[in-house]
Amino acid sequence: MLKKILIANRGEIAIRVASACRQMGITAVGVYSEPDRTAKHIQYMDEAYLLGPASPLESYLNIDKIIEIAKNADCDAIHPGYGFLAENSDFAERCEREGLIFIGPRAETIRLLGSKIESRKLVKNAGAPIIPGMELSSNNFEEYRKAAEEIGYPVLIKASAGGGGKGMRIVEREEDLADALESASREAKSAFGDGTVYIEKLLKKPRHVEIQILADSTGRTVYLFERECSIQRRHQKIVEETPSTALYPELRRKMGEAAVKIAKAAGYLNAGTVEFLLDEDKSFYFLEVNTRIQVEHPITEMVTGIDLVAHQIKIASGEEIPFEQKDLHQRGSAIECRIYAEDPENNFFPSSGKILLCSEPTGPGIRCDSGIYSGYEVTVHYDPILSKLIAYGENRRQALERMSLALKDYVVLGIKNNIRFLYDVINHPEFHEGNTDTGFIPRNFPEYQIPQNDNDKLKYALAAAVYHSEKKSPAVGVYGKSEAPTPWETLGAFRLF
Amino acid sequence: MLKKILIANRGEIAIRVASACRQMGITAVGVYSEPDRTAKHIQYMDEAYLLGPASPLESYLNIDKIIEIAKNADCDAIHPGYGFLAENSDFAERCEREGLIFIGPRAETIRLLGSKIESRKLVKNAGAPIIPGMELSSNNFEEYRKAAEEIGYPVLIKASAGGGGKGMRIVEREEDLADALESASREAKSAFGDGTVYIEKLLKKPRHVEIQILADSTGRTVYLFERECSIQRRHQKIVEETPSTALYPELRRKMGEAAVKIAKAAGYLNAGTVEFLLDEDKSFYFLEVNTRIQVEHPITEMVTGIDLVAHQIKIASGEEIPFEQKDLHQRGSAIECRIYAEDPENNFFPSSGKILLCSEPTGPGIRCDSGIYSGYEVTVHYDPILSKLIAYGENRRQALERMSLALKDYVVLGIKNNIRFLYDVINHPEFHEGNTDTGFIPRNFPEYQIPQNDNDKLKYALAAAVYHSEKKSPAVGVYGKSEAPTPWETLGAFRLF
Amino acid sequence: MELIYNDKKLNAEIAKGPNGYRLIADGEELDLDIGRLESGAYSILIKGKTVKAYVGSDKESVFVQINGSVFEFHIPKEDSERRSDMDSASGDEAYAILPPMPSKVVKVLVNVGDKVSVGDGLIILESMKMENLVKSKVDAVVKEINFSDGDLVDTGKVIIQLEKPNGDNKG
Amino acid sequence: MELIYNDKKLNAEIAKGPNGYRLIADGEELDLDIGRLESGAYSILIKGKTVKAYVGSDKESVFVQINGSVFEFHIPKEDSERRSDMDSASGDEAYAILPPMPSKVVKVLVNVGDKVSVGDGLIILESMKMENLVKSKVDAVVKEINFSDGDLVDTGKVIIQLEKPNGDNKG
Repeated sequence: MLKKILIANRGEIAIRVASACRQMGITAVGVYSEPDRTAKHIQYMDEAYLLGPASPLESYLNIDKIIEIAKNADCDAIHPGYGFLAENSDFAERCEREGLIFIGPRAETIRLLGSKIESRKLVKNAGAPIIPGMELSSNNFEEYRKAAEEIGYPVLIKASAGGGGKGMRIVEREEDLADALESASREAKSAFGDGTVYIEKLLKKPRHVEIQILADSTGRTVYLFERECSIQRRHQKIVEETPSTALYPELRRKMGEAAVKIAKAAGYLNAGTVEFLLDEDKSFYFLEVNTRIQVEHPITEMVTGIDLVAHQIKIASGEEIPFEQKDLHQRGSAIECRIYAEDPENNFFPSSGKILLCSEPTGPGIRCDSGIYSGYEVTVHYDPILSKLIAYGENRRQALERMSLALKDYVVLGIKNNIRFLYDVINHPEFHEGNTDTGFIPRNFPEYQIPQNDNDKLKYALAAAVYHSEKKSPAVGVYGKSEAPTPWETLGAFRLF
Repeated sequence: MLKKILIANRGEIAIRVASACRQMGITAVGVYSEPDRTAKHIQYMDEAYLLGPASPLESYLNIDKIIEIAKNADCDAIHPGYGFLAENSDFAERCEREGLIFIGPRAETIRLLGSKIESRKLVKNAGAPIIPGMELSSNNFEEYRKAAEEIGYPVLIKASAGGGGKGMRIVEREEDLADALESASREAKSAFGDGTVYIEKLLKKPRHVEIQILADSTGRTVYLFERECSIQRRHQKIVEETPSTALYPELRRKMGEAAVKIAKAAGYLNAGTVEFLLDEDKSFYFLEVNTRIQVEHPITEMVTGIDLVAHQIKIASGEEIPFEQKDLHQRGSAIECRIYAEDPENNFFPSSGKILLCSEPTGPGIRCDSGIYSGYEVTVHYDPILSKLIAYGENRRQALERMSLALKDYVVLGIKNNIRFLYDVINHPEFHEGNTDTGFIPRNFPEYQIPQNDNDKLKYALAAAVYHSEKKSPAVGVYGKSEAPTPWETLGAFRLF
Repeated sequence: MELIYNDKKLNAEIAKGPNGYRLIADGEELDLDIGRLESGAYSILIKGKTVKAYVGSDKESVFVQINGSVFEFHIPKEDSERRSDMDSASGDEAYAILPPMPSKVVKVLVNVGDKVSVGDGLIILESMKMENLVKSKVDAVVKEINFSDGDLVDTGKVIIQLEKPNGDNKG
Repeated sequence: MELIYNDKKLNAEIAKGPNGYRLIADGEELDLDIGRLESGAYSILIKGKTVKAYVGSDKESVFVQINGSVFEFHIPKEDSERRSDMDSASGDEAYAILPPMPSKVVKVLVNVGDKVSVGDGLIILESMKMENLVKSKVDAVVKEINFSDGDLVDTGKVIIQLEKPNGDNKG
């Protein structure tokens, strides 16, 4: 078993990995940028070392520095989490060269699957279904134009190195194509250091359904069923659930087996996710492989009872997967909501600032993987994810009921966040019916406004605000009519009494 | 479905029940005694009403007042939690008479099973194994003496109305019998209002293994497998786990079926627990039926995926249990540690006072059902349970690893508590081997002392204490040798550097 | 004390009351019982109804969360301070384009003198690795552009100043 | 500042240091970096090692928890206060039987003048519905009994005062 692991990440995922390490008696080594000195993740490490300034290139993407720290601290492995260097094949290769175990697939697998264009070829050869689209990228606008015309509008521009919705654009009409290509390529370049983009067919009401896989060094490869991730804003998932309301046992088995086939064709090692688009007619198309632990892995852990991060570490240690496909079962239902520092009333624009008060929900079936605390300062430098709230239930209905209550009990004051928005999403009738596709949010929440607060609650809030503000010791004297509170007829819609 | 439930309890179990209610859209009505105005449980209610002064008889045991509140608030049911009125057949009967649904078995079932002597008869007639002992209580010392002689020393004195270790005494020699009977009877009288005690055989190294059951109004009765509760101090469980390391599938089935047989013989309704003693030779003997939700119910929820409290409410609403025995499976392993305000260095004497700081563990597989918060005042009036920490794992080893880490991360400062003791219990080699019986704690921790802190940690603690105390803004000036810190050679064993 | 909620000034006091406390505002009253829980958390009881209120505050604001609803109260600044703030923002906020957080200007899409309509793109900003297209909320004319492509802009800085179109009397 | 740990007086200061802060005690020094987290929680770094310290305090004590270990520091009282405390407790604490929390006296098992040995039962107390047998930690003679069966006893009150047996010089 590995003895000491450097966790090359921050926030909730760094804490998640550190917990797995510490539980298994493995020393967890953290890294942090200057503004992250008091970030939550380093509090869960046994050791922690400074990477450098805030900028990701100088800190969490600084390969030389991370390797140097890992070697100086005598680590035997590096866990990259998700994002940052997680799908960087150069980094994986560098680890291999420096005698450090990279907890993830082999560098060549990451490189192969990291190119959407290459991976489409691989999947096609393996006989799994792919979505109609360009087989090559290009520097020539004319080729993009022709490809789009052949595929038929609307088309989707995607970054070859992409993920997380960055570098993606929907193009409805040819006249918008040039601008969209330019903007997508620029965003891709900035996010991944690679501006290559390509075009594929845009399905009408697709669901995003992905299959979790685990593969060990003996080649044993199993699937841990699906996650439905159709609820997206700005092409980024914000609500995920399993089982998917769209799958039935035979389709689940077919998609699982396709995922295993693709993984085997790629010589896959460790945990990974094969993403598919599921069309309304239940055809499914390969989208991409995420060669890392996913943000939404906890819902799979809830319904399978399997600790994916612990198995990542065991597989990286050379252990065989201790179960077979027939041992794996889904039980109950789980849903995840991603809590972001963002403004749902303003196109989900990221937000920053100090969290004045934070109180996180607990209870049966509730798990909160969090990177924040009361007094924590959310900076502008990194992804605005704050935490993930996960609810398990005996069935989908109970998972939703538990999630609803947990979202109501989740307190993050001082910065804009999407907690109330998520509550409204999962309580939308279409969501209740399981009628989820990637157009769900644009269709149902085109101009989202947080619902108006009611007057009773405003009274209580005002009382709490005054009580709290008066130095927590309200001074005002004897019970009786107050002398001269100013009139507040001005209050209009908010007249209190 | 029920619409409004009064929860006649306090602390973590009141919160647990309130969560289930609120998730299901049922209005949760709380009650509280005067010192409980700022207790945690009423914060999880939709409504809350004052019962009366601190004394349980005037508050949480005040049947008239509770019924009055329930009727005034228009409740349709009462959930009693555990302890207090949970096993009081008069209360259940009163509810029935007043048109309120008592969420638990019928009053007559509670009365029958509440008498250890009566329930022994029932079980004997049902053909399930009982432990050798007195069939009758008595007011005559001579009858006790004869019974003890027949059964053979050591014997166990137990309260007929008992539970939670109250009114229990082990007697090794005849000369101690009289004193023990007197003391046990006095304690039973004070705890349950009934001083009746009886004598049964004391098994040598018994395990306490109990079976969770659910029964609906159509008579469908299922078992949700076992909980091993052998780790006890002062005859009260402090660590529980499932599956038991002592059971194998055939024995599990036999015990489960015996539990269902007993439940059916008693006309059982709702959730309940049939407790057995398991001897070293794998014989098992009926101990008693707990006619309520148990403190340790969460570990069953973790391994079966079933929400017991939600099913209690559904059964009370008249719904049928929606699954059969064959649908129920244990998956993984779960363990619970009960966090008490008590002094493990001083015979677990209860402790009270203000919790100066509280920080509770979270993470994959961790659940903490808690009744405390930073600043909460633990009073002397009620049971000293503070919270329950539950850990799930793919297997027993992982459950223990997660529990160990969670206990280390559990911060309760300002009052004596058993967190460190629990850590030492579950990390004891005998516990790791699953070698648990009711003698585990007296045998392995006869004179428990919290392990000495190491000097490195003392340095860090001192730094934190000083930093914190200096108004959180250390004033001391420039970096450089300080002038005159007093010598601390006096430190002896704690010399720091 | 004075608090501002949704641009309306509220004047409220807490006095002792028969059930613990009394909220007094506009000469009207609400009796309630307030208990202090952990830091920033309060238990309010009103005729049996129980409410848990969470409060977080800094110099400018008091945030309160009750059962999933967030209330943001502002603490009134001195009038003079307010006025100078108003000046720097040059009146109506829809006409002054400010970044909601420190951002990088990816591309300015308009020129001084351009007429813009509601929904027209003005500028692409990047924050936290995401591009955001800022659209106009008004029909207007571009008056000033204070930053160029590639510039970093801090919060509170006006990037683009719009003005009402000539002869437009609607505003 | 002065703190008492396990009956030993510690004198420690925190100064600014090259890595943030310096703990100075006994003329010796430890460089560390301290960061403030949520209320009562601190992050300490010492040459790469990371420690999360939780601190809770009241007027008399500062409690610190680090990785499952609890440290209880006492804040020294004024000497005079201490002395009078000592007086009221009549010296060695093993000879003064006090309830660890408010309790009810169920039964006093000894009489004034009785000789008791280590482990002998002195009194049965009841707290939180549980009976607790209090045993002697010393060989002694019962000097005073200040409460009777059924009495309620608050913390800080001596229930039974023992004294060293006559002629016993070990003590």
